[in-house]
Amino acid sequence: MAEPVLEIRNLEKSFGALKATDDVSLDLRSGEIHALIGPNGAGKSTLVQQIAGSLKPDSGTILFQGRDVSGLDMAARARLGMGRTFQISSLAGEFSALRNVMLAVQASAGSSFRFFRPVMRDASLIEPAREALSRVGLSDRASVPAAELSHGERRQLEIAIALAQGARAFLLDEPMAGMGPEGSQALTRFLDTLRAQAPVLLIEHDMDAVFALADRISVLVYGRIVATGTVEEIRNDPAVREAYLGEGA
Amino acid sequence: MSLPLFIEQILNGLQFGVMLFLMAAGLTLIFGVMGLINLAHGSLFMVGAFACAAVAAATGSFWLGLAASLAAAAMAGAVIEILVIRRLYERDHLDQVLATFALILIFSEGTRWVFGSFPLYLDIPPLLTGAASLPGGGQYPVYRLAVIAVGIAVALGLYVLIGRTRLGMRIRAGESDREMIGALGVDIGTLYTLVFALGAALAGLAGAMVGALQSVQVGMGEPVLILAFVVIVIGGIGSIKGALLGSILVGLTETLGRFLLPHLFALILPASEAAGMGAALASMLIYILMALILAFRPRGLFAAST
Amino acid sequence: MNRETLVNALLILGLLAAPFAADAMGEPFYVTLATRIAILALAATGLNIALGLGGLVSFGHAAFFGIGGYAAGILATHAFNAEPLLFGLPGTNQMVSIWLAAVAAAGMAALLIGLISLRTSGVYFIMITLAFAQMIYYFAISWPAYGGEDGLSIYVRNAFPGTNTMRPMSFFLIAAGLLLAGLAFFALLRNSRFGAALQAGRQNEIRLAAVGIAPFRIRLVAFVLSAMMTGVAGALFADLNRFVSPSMLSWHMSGELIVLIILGGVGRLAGPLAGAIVYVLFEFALGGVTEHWQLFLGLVLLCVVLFARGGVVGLLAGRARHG
Amino acid sequence: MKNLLAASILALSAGLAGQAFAEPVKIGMITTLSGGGAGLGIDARDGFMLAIKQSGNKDVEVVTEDDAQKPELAVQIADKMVQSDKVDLLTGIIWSNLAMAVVPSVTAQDIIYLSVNAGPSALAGAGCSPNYFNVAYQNDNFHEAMGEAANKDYKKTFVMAPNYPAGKDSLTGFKRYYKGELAGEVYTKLGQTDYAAEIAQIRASGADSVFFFLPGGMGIAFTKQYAQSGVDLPLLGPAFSFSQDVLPAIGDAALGVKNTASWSPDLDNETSKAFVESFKAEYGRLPSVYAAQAFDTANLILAASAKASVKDKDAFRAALKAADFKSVRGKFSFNTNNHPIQDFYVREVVKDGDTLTNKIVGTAFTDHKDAYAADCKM
Repeated sequence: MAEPVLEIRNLEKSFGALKATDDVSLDLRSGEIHALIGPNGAGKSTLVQQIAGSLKPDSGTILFQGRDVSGLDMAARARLGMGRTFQISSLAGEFSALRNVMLAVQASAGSSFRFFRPVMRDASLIEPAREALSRVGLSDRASVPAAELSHGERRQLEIAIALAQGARAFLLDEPMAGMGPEGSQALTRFLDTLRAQAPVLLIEHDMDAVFALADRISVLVYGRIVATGTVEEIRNDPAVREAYLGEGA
Repeated sequence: MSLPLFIEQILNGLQFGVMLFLMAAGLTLIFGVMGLINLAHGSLFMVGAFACAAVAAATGSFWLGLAASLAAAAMAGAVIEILVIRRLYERDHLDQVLATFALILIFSEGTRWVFGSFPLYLDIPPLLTGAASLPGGGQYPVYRLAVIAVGIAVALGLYVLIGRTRLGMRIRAGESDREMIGALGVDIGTLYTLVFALGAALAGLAGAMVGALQSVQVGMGEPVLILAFVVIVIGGIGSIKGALLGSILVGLTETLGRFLLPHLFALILPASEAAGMGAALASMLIYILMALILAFRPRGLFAAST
Repeated sequence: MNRETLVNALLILGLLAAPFAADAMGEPFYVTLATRIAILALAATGLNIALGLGGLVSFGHAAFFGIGGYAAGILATHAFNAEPLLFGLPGTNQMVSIWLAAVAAAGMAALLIGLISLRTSGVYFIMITLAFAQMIYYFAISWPAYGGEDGLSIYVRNAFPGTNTMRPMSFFLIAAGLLLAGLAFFALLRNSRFGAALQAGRQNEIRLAAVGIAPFRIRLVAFVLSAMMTGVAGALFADLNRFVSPSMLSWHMSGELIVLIILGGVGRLAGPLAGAIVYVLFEFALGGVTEHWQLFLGLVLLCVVLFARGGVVGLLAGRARHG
Repeated sequence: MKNLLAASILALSAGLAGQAFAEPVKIGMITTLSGGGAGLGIDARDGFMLAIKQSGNKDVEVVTEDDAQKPELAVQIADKMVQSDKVDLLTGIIWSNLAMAVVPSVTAQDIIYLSVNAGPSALAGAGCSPNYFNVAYQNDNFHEAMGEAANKDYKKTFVMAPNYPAGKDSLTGFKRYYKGELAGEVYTKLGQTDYAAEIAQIRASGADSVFFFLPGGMGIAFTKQYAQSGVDLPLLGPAFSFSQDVLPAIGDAALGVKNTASWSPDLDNETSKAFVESFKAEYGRLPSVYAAQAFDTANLILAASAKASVKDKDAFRAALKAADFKSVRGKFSFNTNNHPIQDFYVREVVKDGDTLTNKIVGTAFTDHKDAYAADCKM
């Protein structure tokens, strides 16, 4: 089997007496969508923050493309190719959708320490940004400030940014949250195509989407991974049914 | 260096720190509950001192003056909260800095318009004059001991108020979650006015007590204000415990630095130069302390949980 | 041409035209006043890089203003007394060399201050920059070599090739030229890649880091550039007054620089210029009328913050637009 | 009594009022009228304007502006007064740092400046100018006088001043004439308001007296705290901390303190007595030494204007230098560096009815000159 793109080993994180991440190990292999599910308060967001580098784990290692990135900050991990979207959209609100994406292009291709050339006349930034916007279907909203986009559009914009970064792995934190059924279905179809470009670690509440997309699923309960397996295995895992789906006993 | 001198200097640092605490407690409370950075806190200190001096001069009683200082500062605080400050809670810190900077100008020039440009007279009450003997043979002014006692009393009072009363419960709720106390049916506007007036009254009290030691004049609040900010930043903004610890730390550092540094320099330099160099470094010392603490703990020693 | 461009052009033309009119009417003092406006506008434009674009509310920019001023004062004094400065290097009375020294000194100071201060944010950043400025202020007061509290006089205004700087008009043109250069730099910076990253960091720090740009480094460079421009303004200010003193380093000065920006419009190209025009004229007009002018200044500031957000430029040109 | 004095003032000034000047005189007064130091500036302005008013001369115009104790603002106002108001003379600055900002550049533009208070050493020595006349004192003078006076009673003095140039000049001045031993030498922070730490050091030092220079609010704070501390060594200082503007704020804590000055409200000469009475009548308070110096400055200008045209700079400078006016300080003449040669007195703070004031108890120097005149090449 190919070397995993992202590998997490024995991650631990406590807030006081609360163990938010309890000896978590999981991996993400190229070409797959690996879904991470779990009830509210299971520690999913805490785990994503540690992987992305915005929260420091107490112990454990994170390997990305075979390299230990535990000591790197968020920006450095992003430069290596971690493309992340947020549970609550996080955008530069005054900038247009296009400029938000251009920022990602600028970060992945070349230096930000250029002081004179106007970005709005820089085709090497604008062209790739427009392409990313068109892939998520936001071309006609390119010049609208991010703060004025609808909820769903902002989620699409986040994905466009991750695309423009040239991500080697996507960390998508509840991309369906707050979307209507139509939007969810469209996004599901889009994510299905995304795994060809780079593997996806998908944190999601929408079970229809998860079961439709995921190659593998890991279940997180009280900071622990209680099961990992294919959709079928997880559906039939008694531990999952008991702890998570609330059945049995 | 004798032991009594050293004890006296420690007491001096403590007294200075306690005075800073009265200022810093109000500042940090206002920041913690309302998220507001109030540069005009020094003006409320000045209001307290002027009210005390004016009433003491008119009635001949320091104690009436002290009561007046609390009332005047609390009232001034409530008035500016209602007229100006409450429009700033939702604004960013930049607007808050600027608006309260404007308030300083208004308070200072307004006070000068009313009271004139000459410093006012305010002396300590006869009950607290004189010096008390310290163990070890030193002497220490009774009034300064009284200031330390008042400071400790206020610290205890705040502890009880915030930890044990309904008002305190609401204040704590306001710190952690503004919407929640709205949901509890507390009138949030009144609560904010009350907290602001409380902070103002503490500043006024400090002003009155210090006014009796120093001179009551326009602009007296500004040096204290900056020190109080240093204190709450060191302690962690929003934390009363941090304000107390920061106050004592700054008070002791300032006092002992002023006293010890020239002696240290005297080991390597001639006396006159050593005195100058020591004084120069001492005046920068608390800012150096602050930079060091923030370099290692960017949110202060007892940062509130956000 | 959109409305903001028009407002900017009018403000700049107004500043350039007024002194010529005053000079023609035999009122050289108004030339001096316009020079003061240009210099303060330059200092505030420097701060506008950090504050307006980067959202870094530095309450200690007086430190860089004063360091620039002292660079001018110290170099001029050494040139005047023909004493070597350091390692046998001579002083100088050439403005261009002095500006370079001011840029270097302010930049170095900003690098050191920024390395520590930028680890904090929000109120902590406001307060730690204030504390560093106070540290330098007290140092300047107690350091006897260059006058301490008394300050340092520059007996003859420093020289600029091909002109007599003691003529108010010549000196105004030098100051105005630097202001225009400063504004041009600000405009280019704002639209550049660096400016995009800096502004994105103000709007959403997490987003900036998530695309792979470390906010700290962007901000540090912005802070240093900002200090450098304010430092040059400080050197000019020293030459305007032929004098430099610790009051250039005081926290009131830091406050005034912020006031200029808010009065004019935060992050707007001509905001600092508009703010400086309003502030200096206000101070000048009211100072002659009442000795309580600071009271009225306070009231005006309060009204601007509470009711006229966006400042003068915001009032004239409407809300800011980003491409 | 009051009427009699008022009449004699009229008689005194009648001589000047009668003479029209060869040219009208326009005087620019830059002084501190707002902020913490405003008391001194207001006293100086009031003293100055009193003399102008008493002269009744219509040819004198005074424009006054507030410098808010900011050097930059003072420079701006000076530029405006020279370039826009076209004043003939400038005066009024209280603080040395503001004087250092304004004086060198205006005197270089051939404008005459007369100092009502500040006398930095740089302007008395190598930096002196024929266009600069100091009618007050050189900064070291009061301190020198105290050093000399202290020799009589004390052997071991503790000395203290703020850590800034005027503070260092102060202790230098004191030590220049003091022959005893120093029990300690301390520099405090400028603007410091709590002196507990220093008082503790004084207590422990074994001194027999304390000399301090702490102008404005710093002096008020120190004196009050000292009185409460239980240390009872005699206090010595220059007049600045015990002048009429701050005495009410210090209160009885100041009683008995010795201080040195070139003038005191009880100075025994007709001009001074008339000045004190008329100042009280006009403003309802006792004049301070700043008011007295400014009053003298105005009278010097009036006297010189009567002799020479202000447009004829050489003649006017000569007329000023002659110092042919009735000074509230009695004897008054200029040294080669245009700084005063005058007497210095030791005063003691006393209570006159309900009012705290100063009383002369001795003379420290007669015809004293400053130490920098030799460096002045003029």
